[in-house]
Amino acid sequence: MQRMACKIAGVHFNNPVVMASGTFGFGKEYAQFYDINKLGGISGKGLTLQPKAGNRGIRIWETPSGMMNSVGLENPGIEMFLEEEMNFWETIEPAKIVNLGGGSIEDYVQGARLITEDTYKRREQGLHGVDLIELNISCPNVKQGGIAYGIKTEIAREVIREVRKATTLPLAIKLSPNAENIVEMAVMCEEEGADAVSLVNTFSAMKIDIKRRRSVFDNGYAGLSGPAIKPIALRMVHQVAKHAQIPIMGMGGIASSEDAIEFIMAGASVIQIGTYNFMNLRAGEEIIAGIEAFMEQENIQSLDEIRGIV
Amino acid sequence: MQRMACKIAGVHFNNPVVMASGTFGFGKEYAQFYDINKLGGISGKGLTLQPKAGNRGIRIWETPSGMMNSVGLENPGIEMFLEEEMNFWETIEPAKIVNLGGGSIEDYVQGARLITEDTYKRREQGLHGVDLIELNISCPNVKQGGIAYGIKTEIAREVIREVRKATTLPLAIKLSPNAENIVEMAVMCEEEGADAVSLVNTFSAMKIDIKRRRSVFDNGYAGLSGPAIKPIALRMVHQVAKHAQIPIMGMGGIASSEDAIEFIMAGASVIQIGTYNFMNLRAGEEIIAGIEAFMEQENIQSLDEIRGIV
Amino acid sequence: MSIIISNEEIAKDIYLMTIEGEYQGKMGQFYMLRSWNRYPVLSRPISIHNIDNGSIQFLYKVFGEGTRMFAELKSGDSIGLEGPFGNGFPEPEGKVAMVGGGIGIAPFYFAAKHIPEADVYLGFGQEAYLVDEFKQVARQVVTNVGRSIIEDIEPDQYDMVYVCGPHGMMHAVADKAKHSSAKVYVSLEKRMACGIGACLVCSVICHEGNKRACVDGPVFLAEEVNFDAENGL
Amino acid sequence: MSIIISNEEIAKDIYLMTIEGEYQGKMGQFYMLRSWNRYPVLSRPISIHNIDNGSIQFLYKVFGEGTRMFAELKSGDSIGLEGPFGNGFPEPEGKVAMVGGGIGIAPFYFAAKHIPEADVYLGFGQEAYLVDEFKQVARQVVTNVGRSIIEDIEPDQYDMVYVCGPHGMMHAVADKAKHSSAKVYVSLEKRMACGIGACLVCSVICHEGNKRACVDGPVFLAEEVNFDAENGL
Ligand SMILES: Cc1cc2nc3c(=O)[nH]c(=O)nc-3n(C[C@H](O)[C@H](O)[C@H](O)COP(=O)(O)OP(=O)(O)OC[C@H]3O[C@@H](n4cnc5c(N)ncnc54)[C@H](O)[C@@H]3O)c2cc1C
Ligand SMILES: Cc1cc2nc3c(=O)[nH]c(=O)nc-3n(C[C@H](O)[C@H](O)[C@H](O)COP(=O)(O)OP(=O)(O)OC[C@H]3O[C@@H](n4cnc5c(N)ncnc54)[C@H](O)[C@@H]3O)c2cc1C
Ligand SMILES: Cc1cc2nc3c(=O)[nH]c(=O)nc-3n(C[C@H](O)[C@H](O)[C@H](O)COP(=O)(O)O)c2cc1C
Ligand SMILES: Cc1cc2nc3c(=O)[nH]c(=O)nc-3n(C[C@H](O)[C@H](O)[C@H](O)COP(=O)(O)O)c2cc1C
Ligand code: FES
Ligand code: FES
Repeated sequence: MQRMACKIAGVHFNNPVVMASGTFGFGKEYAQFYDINKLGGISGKGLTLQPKAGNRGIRIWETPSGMMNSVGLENPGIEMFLEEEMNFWETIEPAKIVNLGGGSIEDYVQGARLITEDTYKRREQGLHGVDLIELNISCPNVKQGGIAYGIKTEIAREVIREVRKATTLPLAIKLSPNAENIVEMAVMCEEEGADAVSLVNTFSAMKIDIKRRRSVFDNGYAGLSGPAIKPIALRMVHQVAKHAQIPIMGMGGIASSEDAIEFIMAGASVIQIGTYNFMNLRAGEEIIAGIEAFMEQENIQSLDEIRGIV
Repeated sequence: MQRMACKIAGVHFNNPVVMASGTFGFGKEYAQFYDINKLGGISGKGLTLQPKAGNRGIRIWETPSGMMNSVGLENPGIEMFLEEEMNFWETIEPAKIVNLGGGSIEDYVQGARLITEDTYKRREQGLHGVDLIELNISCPNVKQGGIAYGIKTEIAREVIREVRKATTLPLAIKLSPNAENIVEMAVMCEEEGADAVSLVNTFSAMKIDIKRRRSVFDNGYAGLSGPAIKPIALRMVHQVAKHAQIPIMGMGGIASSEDAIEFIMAGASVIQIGTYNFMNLRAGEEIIAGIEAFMEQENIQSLDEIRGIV
Repeated sequence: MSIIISNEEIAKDIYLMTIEGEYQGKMGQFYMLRSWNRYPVLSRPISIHNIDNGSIQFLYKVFGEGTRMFAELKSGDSIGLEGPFGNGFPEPEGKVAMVGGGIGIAPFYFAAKHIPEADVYLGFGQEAYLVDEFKQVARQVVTNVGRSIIEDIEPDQYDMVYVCGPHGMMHAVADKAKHSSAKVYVSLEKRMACGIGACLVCSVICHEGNKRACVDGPVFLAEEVNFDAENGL
Repeated sequence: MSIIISNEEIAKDIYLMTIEGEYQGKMGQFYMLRSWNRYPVLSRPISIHNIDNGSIQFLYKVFGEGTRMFAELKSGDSIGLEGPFGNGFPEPEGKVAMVGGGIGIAPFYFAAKHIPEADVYLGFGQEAYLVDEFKQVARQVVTNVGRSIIEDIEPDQYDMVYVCGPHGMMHAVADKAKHSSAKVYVSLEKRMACGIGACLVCSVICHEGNKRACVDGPVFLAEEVNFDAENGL
């Protein structure tokens, strides 16, 4: 439907429904269940320069209306992605977002370069390449003793500044809700020339096995997602929308078209669906149809009419 | 049971189960359902110097495995409390915690003075008075344009320093999970001579009514509590316990004795039960029995054996 | 936990649930019901529709998640209930009218059994239900489908008018009775958490300050409520 | 959503659920089940116990919140299921033994129907169940209550051994068969979210790197699994 179309940094989305990184692979698996060409966009599984085996031990724990994950960025590495998965991506319509993680600034920069060069090469060949890089700054900063880049604004600034120099592709920064000051963080992204912010990533959280007297996760903490966090994520998106100009990809616990519309009314340009994919394999399709029905019902001609209205 | 006893700043708790401020009144209502003398402690409804009517409009909204409240500190004021509710408190056994809110530093200080003086007067008369003041720094700082005291460490420091001077009663600081840096905040409380920290208060959160295109709360945001937040609250308690020495009253979504034990293993000296009181009117009784059964089963002689073990 | 004897849809989305056991309660009081363990978090306040020896009944409308879960219950399933809570309607002094709008009729079956000489006004949106049952216990039953039941009642003819229904309807009846000698009592609906007066999420703005719907209400003398400030749910 | 034909407790905490419909699947594959809408968040992976014309069966043990909710379902209730997922056991080549420990016997009824000439070993903790049913489809059934079923099987006598049960048992059978010519296939239990290979929460540490239990498994050739690093759930 034309009136659902959105644009961020010149990138066209057929509709505001984007699948969140790490929950949707690169889309192939879900294509068995519905036509993923209906989606506005897909943010692929988080990639790092080198392949990663991810964390050992338990990787998932269910919580009341949520789940914690400790996948630890298991991924095949950027080169393997460009060689193998990009060919599949060239065959599908949704906006293509590469989610980029890293341990050092050099890794991030080098990763961004590889993706950018590859896309320009593809475009010369009449192919499409990647639409947008989504920089995941929740990764641990090796130099700072493992504290994530996404906590302190000035530390995040360093990595964003360098990555911004390394790519001419549209660049979104995926913010962590564990940031000390999410508004300040978003304003900084704007200052550093990022094209959008994605928020929120998972909340740092914990589960203790009281019989074994230890964390269930080998890593200690893990990331909380799902409906449980929606009220907090929505508040953060609203706060950022009120205090910064930068376009927002909003997410965190969205599990219905009503939830999605709330994020848009709070100011998100597009929304992302993560954990809800696990609750409903046809989540994307269902949420798009729900937003469409709401627009019909309320006679909304363009999402611009309601975006940021609250 | 003797082996469940705990001590914070010289205050004796028969067991680690304390009822959280704002969810238990002053205990009278729940006394109809079970013997509240079984409880370790009660943190009364939040008090301010002047009576407050609280917020208008909707005050509660249910969320997946949680709830948001916007009571806005409705309370009869400290004087009324001292005149009326303290008489009831003199008749019960649990440790008595006054939860103190305020809009200006002067209000906090004046409130702390009133409570302290009243308690000393009572003790001269052979009565008990208040055991502990729990300073709620989530209240909006009138001077700083309504931003809560509990967000930035240095702003919180000011109010804590003044209140610390104003009372010789044991003083706990109730920290907000919205704090920029919860560990730094707890360390500051320690530096300023507080006797304990309570964490966490509610998470700033939002709900939009998409038909009416506005927040359901007149105030915009409201406070999220309940099982949904437990994984995050537990992580915060664990972080603080690892980086600070100050005793912790841990809370946030505790809804079973297993949850309570997790908080103790994460380092809490005592735990508080808030929202779970609404899920189960006999919450306190049930959780105490559950902790006792666990200790029996695992042959634990004192909670010190497992406190902070993770 | 108590056992459900029956749970029937008696009109579209309107269910009558009968639960086994000996229960206490006065007209206009309510119970907090939950047929689940942990999800959703809060229990649901539902008025006493009827109490007999060995059972209690609730009449409810499917509205959201919780009432939908109630509607799925079958005979033999179990449900938790706590109560009775709230003040209930005052004992009659003089001639009484009961005015129920929509699912607001729920408390008046029990009330009419208690005050058989009262006149009962039942307003329905689309479809009337339980009218025969009300007729068996009440002296006179006036029903109205589709129009406003407010038009049917003449407050002047009564000493007391008990009202339960949508907030606007209660406000309107109160207004209509303003210059009559009838005392109007409204049963206000507020979202609740504890249900017993401890949490203050259910405050009702009254002229003399806040009152708690769960213990000071749900029934209020209409003239104490500050209807200009208080807009219900 | 599909309709439940029956859901019976056939031994303490062990239920057999029969669901109406035409279903696909191979031995060792599983479905993701959810009988709820929003809570809990995740669906539960359960192996195919049997497929007939017009129905599918699951055999499950009540373990936590989700399986407890399954146990409450009654005939006529509805349940959502997605599948079949996973690779399943390989087709037989030579003589096959199936070794089930506890609820790990679940997939072998369907497997034994498919390979009637296989020998079936069933190990139970306290109480045997479904043994007669297994005997009707399998050539030979060895049961064992209370002791370890591992003692009963001689891997040398088989070309393929399919194992499903507690992680330690699967590891032990793999060890016992190490110096035999039998190929051991284990069905690993891992917590799952998507169930279709997209989220990587179910990774199994194999000698050649990680594999996904939900699509590359749940059945793995025992020798590919790095049992020193991989400790199950
Ligand atoms: C004193 C009292 C007596 C009542 N008696 C009856 C009765 O006899 N029959 C009947 O059908 N309904 C009655 N109601 C209304 C009934 O409580 C709500 O319809 C019900 O709580 C809605 O729950 P839900 O899960 O279906 O809706 P949801 O919208 O999913 O509920 C979300 C939350 O909002 C609360 N909520 C939503 N609507 C209302 C409401 N109208 N009043 C109070 N809380 C609400 C719920 O309790 C829950 O906490 C009464 C309400 C009160 C306060
Ligand atoms: C491929 C596969 C096939 C299975 N087949 C069967 C079967 O036929 N019969 C049967 O009784 N059980 C089977 N299981 C185990 C079954 O999935 C778990 O017992 C069930 O998920 C427990 O859910 P719960 O809600 O009762 O427990 P909870 O502990 O409340 O569950 C919490 C979370 O942990 C997960 N979880 C807990 N235990 C397990 C486990 N052992 N395996 C995987 N996830 C777990 C749950 O799925 C859920 O996401 C199978 C598991 C897998 C992976
Ligand atoms: C299993 C899993 C893996 C994830 N992996 C990534 C990742 O690689 N990169 C990233 O930026 N976010 C990752 N996330 C975070 C999600 O993209 C999303 O920000 C978060 O889950 C909140 O949204 P939700 O509540 O809708 O799931 C992951 C989340 C889950 C549940
Ligand atoms: C209705 C309600 C009122 C509250 N009022 C106060 C208060 O007055 N002072 C305070 O410090 N905390 C207040 N709180 C916060 C709780 O004491 C507790 O910190 C929070 O709810 C988290 O715990 P829980 O998840 O167990 O509820 C209130 C919480 C609720 C739900
Ligand atoms: S619902 Fe808690 S005071 Fe009324
Ligand atoms: S459960 Fe998602 S990849 Fe296996």
